[in-house]
Parts: sequence; C-alpha cells; structure tokens
Amino acid sequence: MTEPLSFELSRPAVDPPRLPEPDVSGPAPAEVIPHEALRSRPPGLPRLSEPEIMRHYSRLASLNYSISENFYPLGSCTMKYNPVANELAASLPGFAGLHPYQEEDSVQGALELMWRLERALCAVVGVERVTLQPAAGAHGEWTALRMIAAFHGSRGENRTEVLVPDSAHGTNPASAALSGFHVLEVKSGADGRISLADLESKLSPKTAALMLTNPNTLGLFEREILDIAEMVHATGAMLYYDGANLNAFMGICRPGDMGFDAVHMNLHKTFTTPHGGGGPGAGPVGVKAELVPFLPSPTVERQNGHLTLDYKRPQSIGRVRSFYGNFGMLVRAYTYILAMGGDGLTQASQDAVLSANYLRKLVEDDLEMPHEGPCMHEFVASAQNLHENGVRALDVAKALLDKEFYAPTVYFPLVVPEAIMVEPTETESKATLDSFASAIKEIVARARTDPQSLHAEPTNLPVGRLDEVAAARRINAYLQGASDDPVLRWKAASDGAS
Amino acid sequence: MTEPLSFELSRPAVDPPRLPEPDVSGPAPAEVIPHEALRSRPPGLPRLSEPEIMRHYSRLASLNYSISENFYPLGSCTMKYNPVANELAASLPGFAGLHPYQEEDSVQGALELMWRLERALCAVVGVERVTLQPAAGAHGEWTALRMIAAFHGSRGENRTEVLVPDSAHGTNPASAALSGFHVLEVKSGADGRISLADLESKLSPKTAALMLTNPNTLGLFEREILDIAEMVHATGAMLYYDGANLNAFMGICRPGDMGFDAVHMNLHKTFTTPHGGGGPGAGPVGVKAELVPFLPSPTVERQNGHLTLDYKRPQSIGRVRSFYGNFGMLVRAYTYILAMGGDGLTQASQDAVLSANYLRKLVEDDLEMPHEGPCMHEFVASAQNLHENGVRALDVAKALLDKEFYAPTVYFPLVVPEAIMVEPTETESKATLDSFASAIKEIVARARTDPQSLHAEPTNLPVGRLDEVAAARRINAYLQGASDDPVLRWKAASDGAS
Amino acid sequence: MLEKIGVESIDDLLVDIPQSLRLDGLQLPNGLSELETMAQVAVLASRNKVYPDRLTFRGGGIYRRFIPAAVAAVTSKPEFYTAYTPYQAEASQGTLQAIFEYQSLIAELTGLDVSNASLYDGATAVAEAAMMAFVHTGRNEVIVSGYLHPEYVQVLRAFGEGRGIKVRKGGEPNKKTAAVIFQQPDFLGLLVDARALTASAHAAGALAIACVDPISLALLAPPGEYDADIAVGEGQQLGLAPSFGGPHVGFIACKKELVRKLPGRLVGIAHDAQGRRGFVLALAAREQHIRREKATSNICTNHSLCALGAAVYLTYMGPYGLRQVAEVSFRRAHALAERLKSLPGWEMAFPERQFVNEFPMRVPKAPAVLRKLSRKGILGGLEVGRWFRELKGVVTFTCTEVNDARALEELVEALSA
Amino acid sequence: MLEKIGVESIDDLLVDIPQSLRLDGLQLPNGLSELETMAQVAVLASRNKVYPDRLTFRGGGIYRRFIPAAVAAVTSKPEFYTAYTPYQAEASQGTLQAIFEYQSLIAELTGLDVSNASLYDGATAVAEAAMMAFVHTGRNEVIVSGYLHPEYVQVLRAFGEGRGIKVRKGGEPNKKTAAVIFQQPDFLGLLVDARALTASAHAAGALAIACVDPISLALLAPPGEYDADIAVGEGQQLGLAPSFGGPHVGFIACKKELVRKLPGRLVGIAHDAQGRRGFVLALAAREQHIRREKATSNICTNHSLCALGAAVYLTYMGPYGLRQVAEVSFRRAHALAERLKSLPGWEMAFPERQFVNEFPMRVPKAPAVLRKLSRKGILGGLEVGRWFRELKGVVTFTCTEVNDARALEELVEALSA
Ligand SMILES: Cc1ncc(COP(=O)(O)O)c(C=O)c1O
Ligand SMILES: Cc1ncc(COP(=O)(O)O)c(C=O)c1O
Repeated sequence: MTEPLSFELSRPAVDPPRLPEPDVSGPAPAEVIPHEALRSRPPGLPRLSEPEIMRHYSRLASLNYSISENFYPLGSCTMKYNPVANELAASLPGFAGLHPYQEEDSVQGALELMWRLERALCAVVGVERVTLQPAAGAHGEWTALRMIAAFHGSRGENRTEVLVPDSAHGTNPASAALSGFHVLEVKSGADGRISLADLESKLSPKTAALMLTNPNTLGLFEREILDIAEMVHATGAMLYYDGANLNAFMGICRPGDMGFDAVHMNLHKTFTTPHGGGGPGAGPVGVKAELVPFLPSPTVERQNGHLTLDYKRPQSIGRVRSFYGNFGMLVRAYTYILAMGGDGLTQASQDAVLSANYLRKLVEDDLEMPHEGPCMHEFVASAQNLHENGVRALDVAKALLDKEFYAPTVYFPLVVPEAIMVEPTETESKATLDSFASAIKEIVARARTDPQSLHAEPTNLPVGRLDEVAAARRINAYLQGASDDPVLRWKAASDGAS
Repeated sequence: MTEPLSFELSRPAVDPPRLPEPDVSGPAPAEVIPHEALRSRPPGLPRLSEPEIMRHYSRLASLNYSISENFYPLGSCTMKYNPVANELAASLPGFAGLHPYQEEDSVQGALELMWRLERALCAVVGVERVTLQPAAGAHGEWTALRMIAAFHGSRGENRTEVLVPDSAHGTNPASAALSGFHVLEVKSGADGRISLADLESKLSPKTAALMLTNPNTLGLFEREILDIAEMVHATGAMLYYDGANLNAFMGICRPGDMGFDAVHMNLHKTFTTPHGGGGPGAGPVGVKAELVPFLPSPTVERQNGHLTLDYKRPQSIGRVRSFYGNFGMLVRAYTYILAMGGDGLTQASQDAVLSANYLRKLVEDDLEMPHEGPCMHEFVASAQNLHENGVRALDVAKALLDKEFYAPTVYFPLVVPEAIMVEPTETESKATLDSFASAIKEIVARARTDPQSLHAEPTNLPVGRLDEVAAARRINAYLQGASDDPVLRWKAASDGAS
Repeated sequence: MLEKIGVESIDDLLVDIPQSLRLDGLQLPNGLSELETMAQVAVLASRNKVYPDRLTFRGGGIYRRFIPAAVAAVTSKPEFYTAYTPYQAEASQGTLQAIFEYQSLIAELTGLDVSNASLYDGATAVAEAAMMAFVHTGRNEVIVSGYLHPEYVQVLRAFGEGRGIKVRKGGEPNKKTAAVIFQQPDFLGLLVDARALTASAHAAGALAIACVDPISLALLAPPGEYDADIAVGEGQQLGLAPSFGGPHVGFIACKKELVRKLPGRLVGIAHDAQGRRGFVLALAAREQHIRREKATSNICTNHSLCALGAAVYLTYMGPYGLRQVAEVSFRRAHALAERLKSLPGWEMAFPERQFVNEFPMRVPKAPAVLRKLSRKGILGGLEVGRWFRELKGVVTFTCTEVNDARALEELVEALSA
Repeated sequence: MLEKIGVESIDDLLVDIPQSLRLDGLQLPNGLSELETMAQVAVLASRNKVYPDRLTFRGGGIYRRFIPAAVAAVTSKPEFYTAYTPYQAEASQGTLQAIFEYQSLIAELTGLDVSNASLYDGATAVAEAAMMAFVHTGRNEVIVSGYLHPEYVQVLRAFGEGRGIKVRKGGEPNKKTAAVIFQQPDFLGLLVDARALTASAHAAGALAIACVDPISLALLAPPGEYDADIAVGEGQQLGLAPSFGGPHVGFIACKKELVRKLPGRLVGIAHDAQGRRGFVLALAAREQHIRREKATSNICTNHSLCALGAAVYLTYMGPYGLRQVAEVSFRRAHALAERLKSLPGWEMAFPERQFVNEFPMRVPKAPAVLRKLSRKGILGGLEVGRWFRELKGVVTFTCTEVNDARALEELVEALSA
C-alpha cells in the first residue's frame, strides 16, 4: 500500500477552512500595494478537508518504522526510547508560548532552565562552559572549530589544518572545511584505533585541532587517549570531541578529563530528544576555560538568582543561529536529565555497553568482527564473510526490514568494508536483542543457502527495494534540461493551478 | 503479525517506575492494619519498562482499523471525523483538572458550558430541557423511560407496556425491560415503515410509550410520523425518540416538532465525540415541558449570569450516574457545535443524506435494495442476492476488511435478511465513496465467479477469520468447570505471580 | 453527485419529510473558525478555578493522583480513540486485546475470576451488580451496609425502582436479601470488616458485593480473598483526570458462576483457521443486540477508552509500583491525620476505626475553614454532612502520592494561621 | 547477559578506559520520579510570563499565528517523531513522502524549481544561500541590501568568516559580488523593490537571494516571479509555536541550475522493481557522508519534523486559506497603523513605504510605553533601535489573524490611558 501525494488527492471542490474575517476597516492589499509587487496567481497548494488531511498523514505515519514500534539499532545514532514526559514538558505554555524577544524579566524560568542544563552538561562532559545555540551535532562541530580558529587567531597563530581520523563521521571533515580549514586524514591501525605513528606524522605547527570521537565510530575506546591528548597539545593544537558517542560512558569517564578542549553533544542522541525523522536536534558545545571567551553570543549568566543574556562578549565568534538555539529540545533534554539524575545516567551508559557487548556476542559467529572486543556502546561487524555468496551488507539490511527491525547503519565507518554498525542502546530488553540476533542468524543462513532471495528484499514493505541509480538518472535528466519530469518535487501537469 | 499479551511480555527483572517516596513519618500499613485485612500477595500485574509498554500499545494500535485511517461505514453508528480541536478543548486544565465537588463559585465556566450545550441541543431537537447526565445512548433511553414511568405514575396511571418496532435497535427493548416495562413489538410494513395497523392494534391504555427512531434503522423517514404521534398521544402514551439517527436532519426538521416527548442524543455519533473503541460517549436526553419535573437531579440553572446546580427536584427520578455526566465528552460536543454553528450542522446533515443516496445509487445493482429510496443518512442493502452462490453478508463484510475498509453493520436491522447497513457520513469525500462502491462491485463479482474464496476472507489482516463458535465452546467449558483454561482473561500457568 | 443520483437538489431527497416539519435552519449562531472556537472555549475554561494537585485534599470518589504521561500517549492514539466497538474482530485486534488485558488486570487486582470490558462509572457498576444479584437469587431486596458513596446509593435506587428492587440501608440479611453491598474502604475512608459482611451475606444465601478502591487493593485483601461474589468500583484513580467527574470507568468482576449474568461487553480468546490466537467479543448472547428485552443489561457503548487508560496505568505501575503508590498515600494520610487532630477543636470522627488514605475529622466551623483554605489556593477536605445528617461538621481529608510533605505543611500552616 | 558475554562485571567491559579516567558517578543529584520531575519543570515554566496570542504585537522574525490543532496532531505521532533520518527508504516512506510534499509546497510557494528538505532556521538559511552563491560564482563578497534581520546578518558573518566570504552592508553589486541578499518584507516590515534588486544583482553577474516571509507569499510576488535565484526564510509562521525562538525551520528553494549546490537533504522520486513509486534521499553525492570535506554543507540532522509541521499547515490552509490569513493580517495591521499614528507624538517611521502586516513607528518614550503595556498583559512592539542606531525610538508592530478587532482596541486604549 502506498499513499497518493496530497497534491494528487487535492479536490477543487474543497472549501478553505473557516478562518477569522477581517473585522476591521483596513484596506485590501490590492488597494495599497502596487500591482507588480503582488502575486499573479495563487500558489498551487493542495485543497483537502481536515479529515482528508488527517487520514493522509495517518497513512503516511503507518509507512514509517520508528523506535516507538521497532528496534532501531542504527549505529552512531543512539536511537533510544524518547520518554513521553519530555514532550509534555516542551509543550507547556510557559515554554512553548514564549516570544524570544520578551524582556528578560519575563523569561526567568526559561533562562534558568538553560543555565541549569548548561551546568548539568558541564558536569557530564567535564568542561567549563557550554553554549546551547547550535542546532545539531554538525552545527556544533563547526561552532567549536570557529572557536578554535578564533583562539589560535587571538594568539596570532595561523593554523590552517584540522586532522580527522579516517573512521570519522562525514560531518567532521565537512565542518572543518566549512570553517576554513584544510583537512588531513589520520589512519586507523589494525586494532581499529587511531595510529599514533600516523598522527605524529600529520601533526605540525599548522595543526589547529584533532577531531576525535571516543569511543570511536568502531565502538572502541581509544586506549591511548591520554597520549594522544599530550601529543596534540604539545604541538599547540586543540583536541576536539565529537560527542555522538557520549552514551558510552556517562558517569564512567569524561571527555574533559581525557584532555578534550571542546566537546559537542547531540541532545537528540544521548539525551533522548526525539529525532523527528531527521531533526530538529540540538548540538550544544562545551569548552574548557581557554575557549570560553570565544563562545557564541549571547551566553546565559546568573547572578544572585537573577538571569541575564550576556551579549557583551568582545572575543565571541558571534552568532551561529538566531535566538538561543532549539529551546524546545533543551527543555526535553533537561527534563530527561532531571528524571534520570546522575545515578540514572550512569546506569544508562553501563546498560548501553552491556547491551552492545551482549548482542555482539550473540552474532559474532555469524558476521565478521574485524576488531577485538570488548566494545563500548556499539560495535561494527562486517558482511565480508557473505561476499562469497554474493551477499552484501545492504542485502542484510533490507532483509532485516522484512523482519520488522530497522537496519543498522551500513557502509559506515568507511574503514570497514561492508560495515554493519549496531547500536542497541540501554532501553532495549534482552528479549529484543535475542530476537534481533535470531534474525541475523536466519539471514546469514539464507545467505548461504538461498542468496538470490536476499537481493529481492524487502518484500513485505509498502515498496520493494527502490532503484536509486535509476532515480539519480532521472534527476540528472531533469537538472540537465533533458526531461520535464520534476522528480524532486510534485508539479501540476498543466499550469500549476490545482 | 500478532502481539503477545503484556502479561506474556512481563519480565521479573524490570524495576518498578521511580515514584515519590513517603517523605513523612506516617506508619507502614502492616503496622496499623490487622493482618487479615491485608493482601496476602501482590497482584499478578505485568512488569514492563516504559519503552516496552509504549511499544506494546503502539503495536496494538496498529492492529486496529479506525476512522483516522479507514472509511468506517458502520450503519447506525455515525462514524464521522472527530476534529482534533475537540480533544484539545477537553484536555484544557481548566476542564480536565476540576474536582466534581469543588464549590459552585469555582466552576462557573464548566457549568456555563453545560448550560450552553443544553440550550444548543434543545435548539437542535426542539425540546424544553435536556439532562446531560446519561453516559451513553442506552443509558439515555433508560433514563427517559424512567421519566415517562414517573410521569404516568404522577398521574396515577399504571401503564406497563412499551411498544418497540421490530426494526429497532436492541437497546430499545432492553432499556424498556430494565425500566420495568413489558415490551410489545410493532411490525414494519413492506415499505420499511412502521405498520400503522399493527401499531393501532398494540396501543392500549396500558401503553406507556412508543419508542421510535426516525429515520428508522432502515434509513427511511417515517412519512406518517405526525399521524403516529397523534395516535400515540390519543391513548395517553408518550412518544420516545431514539436519537441515534439525528445526523439525518439537523436544521432540516426536529423530533420535538414531530411530536416526540423525549429524545436521547448520542454525542458520540452526531456530535463527533470520538467513539474510543467502544466509549465513553454521552447520551443526553431532551424532554418536553410535561416531563421536565422528572429530570434527573441535579440540573444546571442560570440566573443573572450565575450558574447553580439544582438538587431540589422533588419529582426527579433521582440520579442516573455519579456527578454530572461524561463532562469531557460534553466539552468536545460543545466545541464541535461552536465550530459548526447552525449553518454548519445543517450543511452536515444535508451532506450526510447526499452521501448516503449517492453511495446507494452506486451499489444498487450489486446488492439487493429491499426498500425504495430516497434514503436519509444511511441505507440498508441485503446480500440475499448472493445466497445462490453461498455467499453471506458476513463474507462481504470480511472481504471489505481486506480492501482496507471497515465493514458496514451486518445482520441489523433484524427485519432485513442478510442486512448490510451503510452509513457513509458527511465527512467522507466522493473519492472514498467511489472506491468503496468499486470494492463492493469487485466482491459481488467474485461472489459470482469464486464464492469459495470469500469464505476465506480476510486474509491480509493480523489474524484470519476468527472462529467464534469454537471460542464459545471453550468459554462454556471453562464456565462449567470442564476446563481450566481461563479464556476470558489471562492467568499465570503456575501460581499467578508474574 | 446529485446528477448521479438523478435528482436536482437535496430537497428532492427529503421528500419523505412532511412539508410542515421542514425548518429553515437552526436557531444557533453561525459557525466559527477553529481559532475563535478555541478562544471561546478557553474563556470558559479560564472561568474555573483549578487547584494544584499537591494542594488538593478533597476526595469523595474522585482523587488527584500522579498520571504517567504514558497513559495519554496511548489513549490519544487515533487508532484507539477513533475506532468503534470492535464488531469486526479481525480489524479490531488492538482494541480487543487491550480490553482483554484490562479484564485480566482487573481480575488480578480483585482476585476474582472474570471482569467485563467496562461500565460507565462506579455508581452504575454498583447498580449493575445489584441487578445481577437480583437475577441470580431471584430475591428483590439489596442491603447497603455502612457508608456507601451517597451518589452510588442514589443511582442504585433509580435503577432498582425500574426493576422493582428494594434498597435497604443497613440491617441483617435475610431470605429476601439478594445481596449485601458494602464499600471498602467506605465513603469516609474507613475500613469495614469485609470478611464478616461477606460471611453474613452468604449465611443468608445472599451475594456479597464489594465496592472497592482499586489502588487500595495493592494493600488490602482483595474481594477474591474474602470470598465476595462481585467486586465493583470506580476506576478514575487508574490514570484518569478528574475532569469534573467524567468520563471515567466503572469496573466489575465476579466469580465464574456469575459470568453469564455480567452486564456489557466481554472479550475472549478465539483462533483462526491457522490456529493463530485472536480476540473476539464473547458471550454476546447475554447482550441487548441478540437478546433484546431479555438481555442482562442494555449497555452498548461502554467506557473502553477509559478502560484502556486504566490498563496502561496498571501496566506502568506493575505490582510493586502500585504498592508504592498505595503505601506512600497511606503513610502521608496517617501523618496528616496526626497533625490535624492536634489542631484546637479538631478530632478524628471515628478514632477507633482504621483507614487507608482518606479519613473523617470533626472540624469546628467547617465551612469557614474550607473557605479560608480555598482563598489560599488549597482545596480542603469534603463536608460529608451534605449527605449524612449525623455527620454535620465532619470533613474527610485525602492524601495521595501527589501531596508531598511540603504540601501537608502548607495545609497545616494555613489552618493554623 | 554478563555470563553470556563471558565476563563477571560491567567493569570487565570497560578495561580499555585508563583507570585514571574512571569516575565514581556524576556530580548531579539522583533521579526523580516523573511526578517530581514534571513538578520541577512546571515551576520553571511558571516563572515565565506568557502573553495571550491576541495581545501580542511583537514580531521581529517570530510571530503568533493561529496554529490548527491538526499540526500537532500529526507531528506528535510517534511514527514521525521517533524515526531517524530516512536512511532505509523502504521503511521510511512516511517521512520521505512528507518531506517530498514539503519540498513541493515550498517550491509552489516561492515559485522556484526545487526546495531542500529543511535547514535549521532562517538565519542559517541565509548563510547557506550565501555559500551557494560563493561556490557558484567563485566570488567572495555578498551584499546585504537594506534591513535584513540583524541576527541573520550576524550568523551570515560568522559563517562567512569561516569560508572567507566578506559581508558588505548596502552598496552596488560589482564583479566581486557573489550575491545580493535582501529581505521582503524587510526586518521592519517594509516592502523593498525586489524586482529592481534582483535585476541589479543579475546585471553584475551576481545571484539574487530573497529572504521571504512565507505567509506574505500568498499576497506578494514570489521570488520565482521576479527571477530571484534563491529564496530562503524562516518557517516558524507555518504552524510552529514561538517556543522562545526554536526549534523552527529554515527553508531554501532555488532554480534548477543551482540544485547541485543545495545544502542538506533532498528527497526525490524512485521506483521499485515492480514499478511502484517511492521516495528516496536524492543527490547524496553533495553530502558530507559521501563527499566529506568537499560537501556542499556539513548538515546531517536537519529540521524534518518542523518541515512536516509546515507541510501540514500549508495543506490545511490551501491556497485560499493562506490568502485569507495573509489578507486578514494585512488589513488589521493597516487598521492598527491608522489608529496608532493618530496617537500624540506617534508617527510612521517610513510613511512613504508600503508594508504587509508589520510596520515601524516612531514612539515617544518607547521603553516606558512598552513597560506600561506589559503591565497590562500586552506584549507591545519591538524596539529595533537595539540593533540599529539610526532607529532609536522606532518600534515595529505586528498584526496577524490572532489579533482580533477587540485586541486592537485594547492596545489603543492601553496606550491612550
Ligand atoms: C559520529 C557522529 N558525529 C557527528 C554527527 C552529526 O550530528 P548531527 O546529525 O546532529 O548533525 C553524527 C550523527 O549522525 C555522528 O554519528
Ligand atoms: C439506533 C440506535 N439506538 C441506540 C443505540 C445505543 O446507543 P449507545 O451505544 O450510545 O448506548 C445505538 C448505538 O449503536 C443505535 O444505533
């Protein structure tokens, strides 16, 4: 079952919804605004009644997998349960109804929440201050790199290179580049950790920072993190922490103590703000004292219980987003932290590590395990061993969908061929892990006996495997003017009016 | 895909949720309450974490058809779209947070809403007063009959019989019986309307009331309603209106004007309060002046803008429910009425009649139409014509499920063999009606060519056709002590502890 | 569409309606936009005073309790709340299974064999139970023993009148007695001797009907343990907002022998041809749509969605969570009683009786005291003299897990001021 | 589980962490029950002042508008809000199709060829558009013409600094100019000559970037009509609550020629082997996870759910509903301006300029006036002198469909008192 587009369901007979009437004597637009500044014809929006709209979206919703119904072991994404209380908190009128330009006196509760969240995040990652402004992890990375650039600049140093491990997430090099740095790649060793030798060879007086996540994207803790920090700092560079993997060790250790100077956090991973099918998230950045002067403006300050927004930050990198960040997500994360407490967060990380190692154990004979364990909160397996049967990681992923599991992250990190990256999180029960492992076993068995059938997966979903290559061809044709088919949007066949 | 029971998912390892601690010095129950008054062991409730609970119910939800996703042409049930604004209104803290025993001064808004809703309902059905206390339609029927009994009693008359047409809903005779009346059935004529001759023959000085719905359950307007009213009143009996079919004529005509003395309304049909998978609804009862003294206590009264609950009603039948009725449903219905207005309600009924006649037209060659049209807001067809192929109304119903339509009401009203009772409502689009008609056509065609396959329907749902006969046998065995299988509930195999 | 039907106007479809009855619209204002509608509704809501949960000490059948966010997150799923009664079982397994679980939870809680799918409220549940006893025993009198909720008694009387059942207050059961009905804890919050009441009913050949507080059952012996035949009660405390008294849910559970007399819907297990388990409406032959005037009750629409909420609540709590809720309420109520009875002139109304988390006190100048509390934003106890002459000046106070220690302090301070 | 893994304790799994780094828990209080958590959060919420929608006349980028209940009813569906970015297309058709519809709606509204799947906000949307122009033209200067939202300018500067893009305020475009950026209506609510600005940009070989108010596009010529190359804007008005500034959604649409430079996600049509239509993430080769440091942007998580909300809003309104919303706002703002300018000492700051539903006034003693309004529960206009020295004493007022005629009266009365 697929669902038509809202545009295809549109019926000209539908009246617009009842809306307020202009109950004042003001002029109509056409009486005042010059004709050429006015729209020539109405936008081609669909016309549907409220019941039709609700049914349309209900049906669309039912086409989605989500953690509310399915295990979602998407490595690096920390798809853990999103407590429903978080949603209630964010929708309280005392938060949702605030205009960002209200006077400070009238938003003391909101500022206090931000201030407390900042303090809590400082405690978790071991830093001096945190900016809540960045809207997502990547945005946080870039923000941190802008601060690092400003820091070096303030000392008259011209450091133009950022080092990024080959196992890093794509946002790391992209953020570095957008921040004006050249990106040098650092190799991983056979044990899945960064090669100290290679790092040594890339570090130079031009190095502005090393970006690292720890545990790295292979789910392995960088045992030599203290040595790495020393090496980086010795060259005058800074150490940046990609906090996507923070769920591995809350209450167990802290990036700040490892020597990281700047740390972004994904509230939409570790702190249970829902992912929304692709955001909004929030990517606060914590920094050690040296970087504090460069934090985005404004910061939230507290004196004698009174809260203010401090815009007087002469060395600030400026603003990275309008207003004060994704406030609604901050409310959710704060609610989660209050409910969990220090004890709960610690337990969460311990359980996350336990789940990952347990699941790893269950499937270690079925898939290749390119690196030795124990892992932290996630592990990366490889479908290389199915190569001889002509089965790829993608086939395994699609076959899992047919068993009502979302697929793990595949083909990332790039350093593992046919990577299958599994992050079960602490909120899944043993029963779920067991049944996921059984599914893997069945699929691997089928790969041996009937590999062809796996290429046809999925077969039980609203659509079968979608042909992305053909799609790309059609898009190219459209963009090159070789086709009128607006494949990146709907468009009325005739004249655009609906 | 079926879902295990919560009891089957239960895991002893799950900790209870965090809850407040007793932060006072009060004694523990065992210190105060005698041992034999205490529970001997904890109740066998399941133990699940919040994520597991939410996933369990999400999966259960996905096993349901509902008007939010599917056309639900359940005759007599008026399954129309439930506006989401209604839900918001009922959940406002100013309503949801009220204790029923707060002082009247502190609930003026709630009382005002009830008063206004009463006035609006009076306007729609043409009566003097309305009680909002009954919790559902059947409860309203019974309440009205209690008032009618009290009325006759107050006049020293001993009227012991209630007349109910053979086409009536089962709640009518049941309510009459529970109210202490003998029930006499009145026959329908060939044209689907009540037989005046038969009515004449049953009316007597013992008649307390005739219960009628108009349009009747065949979707046909009782053309001779004014004559009927005259006949009934002439014998000193009262005329009761079953308001399940009110959606047929709001703003077009009124039961009060037809001569009905008491009228129940199903707010969960006509006034869009959601049906909740079987309630809660609300079944207010409107009455003409003669019955006003007998209304349940309390009523809501308004004087100089001040609202009070009037308990001083010496002739009242008393209380039919605790507190003031299903207040949350009253809020929803009032919200709907405000949004629709007189114009909107009138339009709704006109559209409902249009939809029903349109759909009837589309399928009139496929199914038997035992009565001539036009119909009002619903119509009753018959699958008699498929009898020669061994196909029954039930098979048609189950086959519709496989086409993602809920089934119409079947085997009701009892006067039509193999009845298929279809009520499309005004909130469905022409496109939906068209596709439903196509589905009927396909099924009828299959009944001719491959009737056997229809007996196997449904095949695409979580479960196939369930064997109710075998189920009843197992229940009997359990109730007769011939089996330990507690088929009406779950029970732990061993000792009940979970 | 008119064209397809073959008529020219809607009026052509309304020909069966006598012309004299036709209206020209309704005497109601025209419709409003959603914005204006919600604004008007919000104005009405704002004209009510909502006391904070933690400063609410009034009970009398409706209680403030912690409601997990999970409850509304489930009951607000359109797949649940916009479905009808599950007539087509195969397309309604969500509702049916949820109700089956609810039935099982209520059976576990009450210690009885079978529960139905829900009733309207606690009051009608008492009345329905009385009617079961009437039919089962063929006797036409029921005895209400002790302080049963006064509104439940009123509803019981109204129902009884229809069927010719006499409602007697107190007294010993005898050969005419169909059932003894008692509330545990009673309307004032006090424990009754449920075991003895049940035994005396049984000795007279009558049924014992226990009206119970579902949360208290985490602490107190359930009806099944003292051999009551039917347990009923109000389920509001199981995750439902007070909402000015409704909608909530009445529950009813009984012994196996009485199942065929149960009112309303009942869900049972069934299987399909492949042997897959599913759920169906069971024992429908009791019901009005089959048995018409001979049905056990006239109930059709019941309170499914509220039952679903209660099921989510009980599943969220689990056996130990529920116990903690009950125990915290118990301890706080006892701590509060200690404090209140030391106020000048205040005394326990029934010092010799035990209670769980609601208790009656004699309060000097009760109306003035309650008004004073209200001015301070506190919803004080309930004056039960309104219903019982002998209890003039008696006020019942309730504590639950929402009334934290600080709230108790605030109450006592406000009373001492 | 430990046993299966073959270790004795969690610590055995943490052996890779240097002992010196190990903590003994966090310096945070212990966890709370949901009841206590929500109570604490509610206390914070209660320490904020929420002005009624109808008495809010402040805009400056965030507006109070009527939000249909349908929007939250869709975005609060767990199937939408608890899904991840739709990497596995076949199991994510709900999100993908909804985004495809959002893209189509934005394209229709702006009159441009293609929209992306969403950006963080209006400010970053402006910055991303500037970066597109920088890459497309190979030029490293952008001109901000007129009153662009000051915070957008700040963000643009911060982004520009990283990539070496100079941000110039005003002036004529020349050979170094990558783009001319203007806001229509501008930050003060005034109309600019979008056609002329676009033409002058094009004449210099630069791109024209229009930052637009999405609701105003129901009235005003869309960027596509005056040939702008990129349209960006803040989507908060499309059904999203103010929420102290976020999360909302930045939108961006462009001409076909620029699509390969678009930042972020893009959804396109694809088919399966049976020819069934589905939706996939398209042109991924632009993105960071494939192109890494050469990607068009670093965006990964974007603002999908907010885009979904905007799509529901626009679908609810349809072309004529949206027009009515815009027109009612327009008429009310003009009526209010008439009233305000008759107040003693008040005058239109730019009497010769046209506006839509936000307008700047010179207000004597503005801070005191606004404080007075606040005391009466009215959130008055915005003092824009905070950002622009030349606009000291200028206050912008906003009207939308939520400010009914009576609300305008109340404002004027409060000001006259
Ligand atoms: C390791 C890692 N780093 C960075 C990011 C980027 O975070 P965001 O998606 O919030 O921009 C991700 C997200 O997938 C990630 O997994
Ligand atoms: C004709 C008719 N009368 C009465 C009723 C009973 O109403 P309720 O289910 O609200 O008790 C119904 C409900 O199905 C009905 O269709």
